[in-house]
Amino acid sequence: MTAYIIRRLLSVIPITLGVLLLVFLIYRVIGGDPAARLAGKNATPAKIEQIRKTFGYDKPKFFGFWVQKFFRAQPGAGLGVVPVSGQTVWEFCLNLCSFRLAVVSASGQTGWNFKPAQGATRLAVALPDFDARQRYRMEFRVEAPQGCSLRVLLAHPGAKPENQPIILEKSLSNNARTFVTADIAPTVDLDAADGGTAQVTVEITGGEATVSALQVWRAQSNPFDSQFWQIVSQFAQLNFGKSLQSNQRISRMMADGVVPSLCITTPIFVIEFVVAVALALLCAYYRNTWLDRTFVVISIVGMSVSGLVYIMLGQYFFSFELGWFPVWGFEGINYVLLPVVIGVVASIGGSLRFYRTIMLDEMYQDYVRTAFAKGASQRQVLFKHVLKNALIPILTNVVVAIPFLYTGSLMLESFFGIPGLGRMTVDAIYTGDEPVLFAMVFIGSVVFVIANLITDLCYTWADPRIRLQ
Amino acid sequence: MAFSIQRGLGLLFSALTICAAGCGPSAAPGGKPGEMVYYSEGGDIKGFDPAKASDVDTALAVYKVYEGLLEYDYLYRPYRVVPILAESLPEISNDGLTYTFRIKKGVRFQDDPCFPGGKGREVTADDFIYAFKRVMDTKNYSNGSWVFAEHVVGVDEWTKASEDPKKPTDYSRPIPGFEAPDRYTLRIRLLRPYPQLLWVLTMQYTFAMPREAVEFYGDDFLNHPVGTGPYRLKRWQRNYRMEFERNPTFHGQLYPSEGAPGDREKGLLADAGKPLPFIDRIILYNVREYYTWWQMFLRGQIYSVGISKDYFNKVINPDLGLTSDMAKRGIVLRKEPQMDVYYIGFNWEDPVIGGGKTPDEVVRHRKLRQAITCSFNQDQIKQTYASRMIPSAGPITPGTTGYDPNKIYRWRYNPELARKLIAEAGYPDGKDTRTGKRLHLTLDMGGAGDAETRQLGEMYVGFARAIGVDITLNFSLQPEHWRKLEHKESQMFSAGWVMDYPDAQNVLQLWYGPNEAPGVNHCNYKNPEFDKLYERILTMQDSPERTALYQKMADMMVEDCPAAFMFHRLIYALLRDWVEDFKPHDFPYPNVKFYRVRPH
Amino acid sequence: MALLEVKNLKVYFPIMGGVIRHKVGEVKAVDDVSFTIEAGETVGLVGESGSGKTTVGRAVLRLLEPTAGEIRFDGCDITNASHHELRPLRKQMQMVFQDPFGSLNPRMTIASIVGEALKIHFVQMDRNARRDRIAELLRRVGLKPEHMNRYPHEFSGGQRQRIGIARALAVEPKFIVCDEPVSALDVSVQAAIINLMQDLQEQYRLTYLFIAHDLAVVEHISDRVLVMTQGKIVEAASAEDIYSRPQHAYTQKLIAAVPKAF
Amino acid sequence: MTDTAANPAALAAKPQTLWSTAWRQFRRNRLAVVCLGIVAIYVAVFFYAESVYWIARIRDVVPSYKVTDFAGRDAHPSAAHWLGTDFAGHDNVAQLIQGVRIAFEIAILTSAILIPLGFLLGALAGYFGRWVDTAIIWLYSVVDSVPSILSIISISYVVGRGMKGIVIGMGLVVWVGLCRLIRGEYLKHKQRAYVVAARSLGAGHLAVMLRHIAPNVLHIVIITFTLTFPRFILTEVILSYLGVGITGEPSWGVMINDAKQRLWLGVWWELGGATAAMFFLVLALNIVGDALRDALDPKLKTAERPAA
Repeated sequence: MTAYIIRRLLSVIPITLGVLLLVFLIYRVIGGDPAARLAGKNATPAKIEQIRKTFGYDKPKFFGFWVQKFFRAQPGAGLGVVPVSGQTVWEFCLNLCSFRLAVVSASGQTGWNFKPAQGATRLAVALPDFDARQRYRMEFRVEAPQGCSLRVLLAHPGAKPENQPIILEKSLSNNARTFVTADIAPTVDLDAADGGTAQVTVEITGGEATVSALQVWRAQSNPFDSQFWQIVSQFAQLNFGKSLQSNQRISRMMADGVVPSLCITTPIFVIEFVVAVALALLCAYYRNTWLDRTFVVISIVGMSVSGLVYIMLGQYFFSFELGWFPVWGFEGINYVLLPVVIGVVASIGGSLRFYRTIMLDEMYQDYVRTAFAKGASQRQVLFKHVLKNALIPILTNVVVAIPFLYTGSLMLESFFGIPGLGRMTVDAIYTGDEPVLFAMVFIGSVVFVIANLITDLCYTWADPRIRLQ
Repeated sequence: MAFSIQRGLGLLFSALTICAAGCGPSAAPGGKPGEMVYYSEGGDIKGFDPAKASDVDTALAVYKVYEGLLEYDYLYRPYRVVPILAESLPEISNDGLTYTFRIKKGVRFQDDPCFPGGKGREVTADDFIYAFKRVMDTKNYSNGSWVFAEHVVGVDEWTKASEDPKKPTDYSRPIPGFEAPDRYTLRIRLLRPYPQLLWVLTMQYTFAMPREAVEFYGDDFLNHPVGTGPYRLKRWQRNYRMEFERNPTFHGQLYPSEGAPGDREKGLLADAGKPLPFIDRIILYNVREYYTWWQMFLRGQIYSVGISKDYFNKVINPDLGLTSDMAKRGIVLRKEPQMDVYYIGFNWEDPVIGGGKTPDEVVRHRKLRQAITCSFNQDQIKQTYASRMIPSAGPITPGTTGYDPNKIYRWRYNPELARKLIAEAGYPDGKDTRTGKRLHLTLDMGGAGDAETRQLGEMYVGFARAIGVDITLNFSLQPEHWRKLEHKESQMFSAGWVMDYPDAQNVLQLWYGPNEAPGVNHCNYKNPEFDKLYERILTMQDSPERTALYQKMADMMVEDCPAAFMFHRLIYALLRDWVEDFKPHDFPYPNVKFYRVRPH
Repeated sequence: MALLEVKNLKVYFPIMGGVIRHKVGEVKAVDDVSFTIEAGETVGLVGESGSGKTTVGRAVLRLLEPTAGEIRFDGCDITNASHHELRPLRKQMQMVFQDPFGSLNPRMTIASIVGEALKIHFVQMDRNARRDRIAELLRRVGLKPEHMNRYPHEFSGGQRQRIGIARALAVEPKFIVCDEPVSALDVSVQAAIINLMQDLQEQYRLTYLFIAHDLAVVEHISDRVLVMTQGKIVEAASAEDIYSRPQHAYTQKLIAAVPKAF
Repeated sequence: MTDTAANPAALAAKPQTLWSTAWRQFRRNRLAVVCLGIVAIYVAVFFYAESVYWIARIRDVVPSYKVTDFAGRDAHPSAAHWLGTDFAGHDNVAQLIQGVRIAFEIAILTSAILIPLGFLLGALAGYFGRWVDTAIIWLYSVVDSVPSILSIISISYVVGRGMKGIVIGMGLVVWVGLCRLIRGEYLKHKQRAYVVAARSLGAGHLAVMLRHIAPNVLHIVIITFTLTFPRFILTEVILSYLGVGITGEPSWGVMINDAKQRLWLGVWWELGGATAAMFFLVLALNIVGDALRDALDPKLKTAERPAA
């Protein structure tokens, strides 16, 4: 028993990590990083790079020895610079599988395309804050006609101009796209102070060439120094970062939103539970009569209307037309009444049908038949046996609904102006506030996991029939 | 119509939000007797940090608490600036490169625990310089650094120095262009003439800020505004309600006694010379649903509302006045042209509709753009959107010099011409002569989830289809829409620009070559001739010559057609009639202090 | 040479427990069992439920992984044979199941149930040949070939068991494990099925390992009987010997339990 | 003492499958039969709408439901337009009919993702057990832990708006329920003697999993499809409201979202029409789904919780 409980408690960890991984995959790996948005509209690439550094967006996604490095391309005369638009699925997969899981470069592009010029193609890439003690790696794609040769040169502020070490020299054999990787390892006279701007020059002679998807990386010593583990450690300390939209700390926004959300969801939860169980008992008592059937039909009818329609019509008729309730706001009890009523109406159909099924399942169990055979009255059986035994599936349903208390009702809150978590989430969806969504999804899931844990523990406590393997 | 609107500040908002800007005060339910309370709609704000106040809602909140050297004259038209924390307008050197401000003495920041003894300190020139530096500090990633960058002596070097991630930014390092010879004198030295400087100094990025508050509150500064303005923040339930109250240590400002012609007749000068502000308390609700907002307005819980096109016929009679039903409810109609322009941009780098590489392509693509522009029926949009717009004839917005209300757009709706042009472009009836396939274009609308944006987009699709072109609409949330534009991924996109200051230069920069994406030139338009003219007007002071150049540039663009200009908005909004001293304004951020609420 | 040789067979099932669900103990379902079956012989395996006899049956066919021991079939060691290596052997050893309701897939027609084996083991057989073969098999077990397109639930228990036998016969096996093939049937039907099995044994020279929980059934058909309890074989003798001279106390109990009237 | 001739009645009739038994059981529920008729009507409408769409597409013309008529916009109900017209003069009834198409397309495409996914993972987990089971349980616990509407939105936010986003979002989230049911069934069936029989015949794991067990759990797929269909429709409404819904084509969610602002003007028919069109389909599917479940597998009842 104890072992089971401990094991169940421990199982929360992989699931939580899994949720974090899933959310991370959605928002970070596929969605890209929000540095450009943080930097705003007049952002220079340098500014974006700085933000990326501050927030750790330049690190590998999960694991890797290379950190993406910001660079400035300085094309030679007649050379146009075109940022690559987007990345292909293939490139994405490549980046996901390779060791260097940082995908998006300075301003969101995967690299730069350099259109060819007459004669030699010379492309200078400036690496700001060049640290001579670090290793760098440059990668690009070349399309060049046969017989071209390629040289990569490095000029460091500490080195004399005539002393440009050649990092790479090769001849390009065919017209196909060739991937070139140039390792920029520390060389002889690079003992100058760091922080200077180094310049790497790509020189292609012998024809018109296109250099594309250029990226620069810097070595990092700890491969686990990655975005994912950074998030794991941050979240473990309950630090969810800041909202992009309101600049507020997300933990604080959540703390602000919990109470209003609970003010709406708790009454809905309790009323719906009590009413649904009562009606379900009624249905079980009068099973297969017109009353039972009416309730079943009503509950299915209720389930078949969109929640949004309930809210819209409810708000329109009761608040606006009739003026029984305030239209919007969160000032007192009368502001909460209508949302609660609508919430109950919208969700009771499903619950009633579910509880009725459970009750009826119990009604046809052997022990109930035995009880009837022994001459127990309908009522006795219903309350003493059926309700007691049906409690376990009902309990499951109830506990599993607990996260709903937390996430609040998205629609209800945004229509009725309840400043709770649901509304916060809807706002975050509208404004694309990824950190808030990230945190909300994560916390919502953790609450669910904990609720599930509680259900399982309740099971062992409430139902001796359940064998603990 | 919440399609993307760009602003120099880099912001987007819905048209409906704008019409709330600075409207509708009232004595209200819940106010104490004799107290004037203003209830209105306020959006999500980014906190009370002027350096980061890059959207309308945040700006509206920040202007209630903070102030700068100058502000727009409330009544006078055309717009002009008047001093507010400056004693007077600055002395400008003859070469236009040095501006010297005298700062008002005795102005105090509001009382706040960040000051010794909790008493607000007097404002000095250093508070401005500190604020300017904060805006220029990369570590603050303020969206307002454009106001000084490349204009003021030494600013760019300072910004560069702040980039070092290892060291905190050194605020003691001086910026040569910002000098404080004494406590009350501020001198700004420019690299080249900057005719827009005075406009820019009315913006929130340049507001005086106490260094004590920033250091005292640190990360939480955005929740603790400490300014000199007419109001101070009393209570703030984020995401729901904001409450401001009169600042007892406000330095005092008087209602203007001079206005535009006709203001006196409208009773706008009745309060001339009286101390501001009139309203004691301001309560802003953050209502998200327009539908809800409208219901609240009709029930008297909020005092101003924009009119959705769906409601237009019920609210506005055929003579474009208020219906009697509405008038009886004590509602007045506001109708104001906006200083903005909406257009459909064509990506100049697109292989189909862009600028083109060969001379033949240049001509054909231009004709194609012109044909598409010709197919858009502005009058139909105007009608569908219930006259809430003025068809646009070019980039120059109403209210700025160079705008000609009688000008007729060269590519005004003309199906015959459109068909002719598209045939000449190589797509007779929308079908490519080379492949026989129908021309398919994509139009990025932004504004996902907004019904009006979607409906407008569907209208565009219908128009283009009439000349045989298929348009696929893409809707995305604003951040995503931006990302697409910044990466030049759009083929066509719907966009709008709301002016930062009443000077056409502000909108013409959208087509200046070096501003190409990720800059504001999302069309990526490149025309060396245009660029040359733009560089010329940049340093020109307002003059008929400059106005002529503006018009020339506008014509050049209409001919080249990197964008199809659609309309300027005309706001129809409803207001409760107990609001007094209300005058529409294109830069309405600080205007609440001028409003008066009649008890009712 | 014996057709089947089982030496020191052990099948243990682990008991998982503790915090990390490691093995905390094991159930010794079959504990050190050895026996041999000669070709053409019928060996009865008797024991109460839970004694491990079904486990033995399945382990012998390698439907369960034995924990230890050695199983030799027709001379080859199949204890550790892989799925691939077992495949030709499957053709030679088959099983008839206890539950005629559960052992037939309710969603498959009789033809496809019986034909399954043909599909697997006689790949070259074409459709028509397969149909003929199925019809033949059905006839052989006493069913009408025209029933081959029906579903199992349309048949009675006895008929289903015949289908099960037909399925086992389809691959022309040498050896069949009969896992309580009649215990779920009415007494009257039981006899019919047993008679059928005996007929078939003669006809096809089959070898049976006949598992049952009561001696009465085994007595008729078996040459030899193994008595199993708690995972061990406690007595092995010819059918008559078991009946007339039961050695082990457990066997005696089993005999006492056989209804005298039968 | 022979049983060969037994059960002559059953054998005399033509071969009866489980489906025909179920159908007889189903037919007894008269309400369900009526609802099945409603569903059939919707299916017919779906094919009609689909043909309208494709014919226009093949002919390269603007489909009739998209032809704008600004002169006749925002019309009230009349003989020509039973439910009036919308902002661009499209007939609302035609829009509703296309809404049927969109609803079915969403349901079919989503099911095309979720059914193979849920089925395969459930089958693997239930059949192989051990670490495969552990891994798949982990996977679906993780997916299940994330509030479903949030994860659907998150996925469609990343994948892209519109049909693609909705379908992929829902498909990648909703499979958990099916997976859980299928896993349970496989666990149960794995123990059955017919599986052992198949194994003893030498059938491989894959064959046992797909050829033998799968037909026995197929009805769960059908029930799940019928019962999740309404969920797709209702979710589409919410997604449309949140701006991640369908664009460019008329869907019910979009219509409801559009109609809400005009409610105040007494324009109830737009909202009413879309709500009713949706309501009858959802209701019919719910009742048919219930009846199917009763007919095919009454024990499944408690397996599904009401969606919170």
